[in-house]
Amino acid sequence: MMPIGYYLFLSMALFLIGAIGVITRRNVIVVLMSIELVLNAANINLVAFSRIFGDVAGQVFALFIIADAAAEAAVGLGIIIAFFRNRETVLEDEMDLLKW
Amino acid sequence: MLDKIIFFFFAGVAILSAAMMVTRRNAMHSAVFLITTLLATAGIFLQLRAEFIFIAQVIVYVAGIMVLFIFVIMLVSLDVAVHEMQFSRQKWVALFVTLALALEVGVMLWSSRQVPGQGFLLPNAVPAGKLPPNTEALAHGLFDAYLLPFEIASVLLLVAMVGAVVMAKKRT
Amino acid sequence: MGPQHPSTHGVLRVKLKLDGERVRGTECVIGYLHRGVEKIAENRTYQQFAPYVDRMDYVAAVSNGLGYCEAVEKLLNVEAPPRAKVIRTIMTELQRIASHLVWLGTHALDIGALTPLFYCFREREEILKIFEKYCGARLTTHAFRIGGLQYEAYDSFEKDVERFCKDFERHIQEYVDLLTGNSIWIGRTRNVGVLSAEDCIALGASGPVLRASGVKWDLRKAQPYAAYDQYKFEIPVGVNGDTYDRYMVRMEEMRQSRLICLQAIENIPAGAILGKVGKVLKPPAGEIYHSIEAPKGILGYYIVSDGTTQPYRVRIRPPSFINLQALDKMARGHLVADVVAIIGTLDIVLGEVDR
Amino acid sequence: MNPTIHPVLAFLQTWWVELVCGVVIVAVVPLVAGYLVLLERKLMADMQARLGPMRVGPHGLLQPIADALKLLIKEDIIPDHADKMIFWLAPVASMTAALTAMGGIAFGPSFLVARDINVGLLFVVGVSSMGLLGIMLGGWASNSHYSIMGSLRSTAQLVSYETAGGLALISGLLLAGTLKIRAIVAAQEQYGVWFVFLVPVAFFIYLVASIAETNRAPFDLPEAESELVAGYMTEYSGFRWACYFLGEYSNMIVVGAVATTLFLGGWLRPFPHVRWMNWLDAVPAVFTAAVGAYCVYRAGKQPVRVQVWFMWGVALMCFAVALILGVPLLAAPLKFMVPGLNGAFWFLLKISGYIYLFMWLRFTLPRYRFDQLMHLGWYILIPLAIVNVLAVGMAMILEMQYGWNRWLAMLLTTMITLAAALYLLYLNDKRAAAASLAAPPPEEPSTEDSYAG
Repeated sequence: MMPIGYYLFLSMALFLIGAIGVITRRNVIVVLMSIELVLNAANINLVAFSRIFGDVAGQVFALFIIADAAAEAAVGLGIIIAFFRNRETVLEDEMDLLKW
Repeated sequence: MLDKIIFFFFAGVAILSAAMMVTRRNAMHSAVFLITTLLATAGIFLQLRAEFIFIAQVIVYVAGIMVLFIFVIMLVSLDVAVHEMQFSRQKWVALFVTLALALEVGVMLWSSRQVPGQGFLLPNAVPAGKLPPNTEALAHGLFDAYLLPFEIASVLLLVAMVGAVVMAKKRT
Repeated sequence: MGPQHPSTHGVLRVKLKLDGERVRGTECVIGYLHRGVEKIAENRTYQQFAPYVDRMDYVAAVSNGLGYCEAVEKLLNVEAPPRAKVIRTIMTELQRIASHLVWLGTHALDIGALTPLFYCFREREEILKIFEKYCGARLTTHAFRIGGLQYEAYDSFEKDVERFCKDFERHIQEYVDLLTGNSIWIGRTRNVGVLSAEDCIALGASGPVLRASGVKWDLRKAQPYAAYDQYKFEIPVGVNGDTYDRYMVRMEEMRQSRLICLQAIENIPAGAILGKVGKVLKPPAGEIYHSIEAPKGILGYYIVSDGTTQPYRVRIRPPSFINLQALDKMARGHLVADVVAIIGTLDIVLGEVDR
Repeated sequence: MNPTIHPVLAFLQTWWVELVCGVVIVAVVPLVAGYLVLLERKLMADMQARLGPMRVGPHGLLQPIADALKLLIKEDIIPDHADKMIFWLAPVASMTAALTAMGGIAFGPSFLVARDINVGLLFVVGVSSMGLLGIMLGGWASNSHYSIMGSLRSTAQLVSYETAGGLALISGLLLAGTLKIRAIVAAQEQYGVWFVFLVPVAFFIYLVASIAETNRAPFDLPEAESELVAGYMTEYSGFRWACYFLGEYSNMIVVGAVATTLFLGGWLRPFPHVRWMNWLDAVPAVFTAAVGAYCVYRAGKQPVRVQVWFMWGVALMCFAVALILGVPLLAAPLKFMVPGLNGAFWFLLKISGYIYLFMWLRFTLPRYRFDQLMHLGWYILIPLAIVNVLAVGMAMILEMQYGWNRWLAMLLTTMITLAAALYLLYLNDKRAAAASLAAPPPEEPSTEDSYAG
């Protein structure tokens, strides 16, 4: 076990990289992947605190986050496939159906 | 010492490949680097003695979610898309958000140094030998204290599954 | 599916129109093995051409030879002596078994069963050994001669054939055990490549493909040639005309062929093996069509003679070529994997399709 | 002590067993996999009335080494439009996953590769399922139709059957109540019966699923020779191809080990509790000695001198093993080694039996069609596995809360699951019949008459 600050720093770095990905990328699939990265960063925090307090609750919620990430990926990719079938694109700024 | 080596190795791999993931043009490369990040994170979990989370990460994330991602990338062939512009013009927003967050965490870490004895940079964990067996402890947590969230999560998964099927189905 | 795909039995190229994995139409590109057999015939004497027919359906060379010899005999108006006829019958039936064995092995291999291939080739080896002892060649035998036989049967011919037939009953049971009741086999073959009787007749399909659709048409019964009128045998027919029925029909045909062989070796009449034909064959001008039931279907020879030693025109009706036409009809609506099974069940030999 | 050296030494001191085991896995498993291939070819040859490899070494025994050499020096082809990085990565990933999974397996009570981690069995299953990534990436990177179709099929197949296999494992794990490998075997010892007899349906489902997971016939669609040439491996050659192959055969060992651990009693000998069956402890030693004796007997009949020597060599090896297995049995001070050695023997025997079953099925059965495969997975195996998990849970409640006899409860479970299986099969048949009626071949005129002439 390292001091908790190291984990927080790692988690922050991953979170920021994920956030940058979400904001700057045009490809929706990569955006989704960046979101996974963000969730993962949160997981590191949860597990690290769970370890430091010797309480399993953090891990339980890390599990929930993993389940949530799975659900999100399934639905998100479902949307992408449906969208790709209609519009032949996966770039998010071309997803402008509502602008019509 | 060993702990340190393991941590810095995995943390380095995670951050490096996360950066690679965000910057690659090819979505498949991004996916591969994300897998690397996730595996490195799994290593961190193992270092934190959270074996079950580690294996859940490997099974659900790496062998489940990422397979799904790669599958979709293969389906929506991106030969054309690679040559298009991959980054939208929100650089400044991104930079601002990043700086703001980094500042926040930095202030927090710095300010914690002031508290003697229990700052963020001092190890104060329960010794590894005294932890209860991870899987059993987690099971008690899941099925005793957090049974309702657990059930809700399972309903969420079911809904997501149905939703995904409905959306990806061909309209006939 | 390019000409070098591992399961097209040679060099057939099939263009598939696909909707996902479902076949919407097929188109065969043939001719990779074209050698101009019919044209060659016009520059050879009747006897010289006889070995060429062996190279068409090279897994059933004896049957090809029989058809050609009988056609020329019909043109010459001579008849082979009874001994020759009986031996011809035995050889042809053995060849039928060998051909079906090759079919069964490769068909099963296409569907993914590895082992039957080796069992089939083990038995085929026995047949080829008999051929080798008889005429020295195994594959392209050139076993017969216009007017009768090239060679007298060797001493232990009957014994060899009998031993083979005795063993073969047991072996055929092995194939049945491996495949017939196997639910994967049934799943892969039943209702795959269904061809109705009307379609068969419209497409001119013949042989086991036709019989599996329920049409009881076999030239050995319908217009007996060689010595088939002397023997008792059944013509197996199918009901649904699917791949499974074709499989069952061919299996039964092997059993019947075995019975014919057993009956034939009971008494092979003594006597000459060669009818009265000259050294130089000069059939009278005219034309003739003769067809036999080759293992793969009706094999017909249409020969036009202008009175010289060389035929004016030879046209061959190869069963594989005609049966291959049914592919499109059979493959529509099935999956790509089924196309492999359907090509297998048609039992085509590209040497014969392309000639 | 020098402070910079000290942590390294400390590290080695605590972890040397694991390090040695890791090296042994990396070094030995390829050899084992190679000989597994030879064994498969020999068995296939035997079942198909032929001889198999005979040329390299006596009875082809050096064939794997020759093959490996040939693969290593073969030209390494990377297709023109392939994605180089991923093309390079994929086979390595596939192999690494399989070899890492080996680390979680215990080959006997005292031959545990990694420490008995808390999530033992899950680790093996989870890590070996990562091999799928290698298959997908490889198929995608080769940029070829056959490859990409093969890898798509493979993914769909592996995902479906991993679900079924995982659920089947849960039925067994419910009985064991733990994920630790040693504890699972201990649970079977305590129950006094292998789990395969308590949850036979789960074992059967796992058997089928594990065949599908390792891409073996009759589920070898991803590499169906007659349809897709070689599936995702079409564009691979030389060393990379060998990596895939190695991964595949290591996976066979892994699934065999998982099934053995959970369902076949791990390293327990048959009837571990029946006192008068204790003579079974002598079986390993006697068995190997008997094999050695047979080799000696046959050695005299070999026609070629090399073969005679070879037989003598095998015989001596068998005798040596018999000695190792037998001496502790007789010598009291070495008695403590007996469970470990015999355990390893039984464990390897069971894995071999499992793999032999795989091979046997491969030689016997034709291949499924892809839609049939998916139907089998989703319409039959997965529902059946779910029913089985529920039923086993019910049986355990009946046993623990209401004091039912365990065997009665388990019999009830099996009955329920079998009834469900029959119903599912009936539904499946009905669906298949309906599908064949409802699909008339659509007519579409052919554009060209290719039969002209």
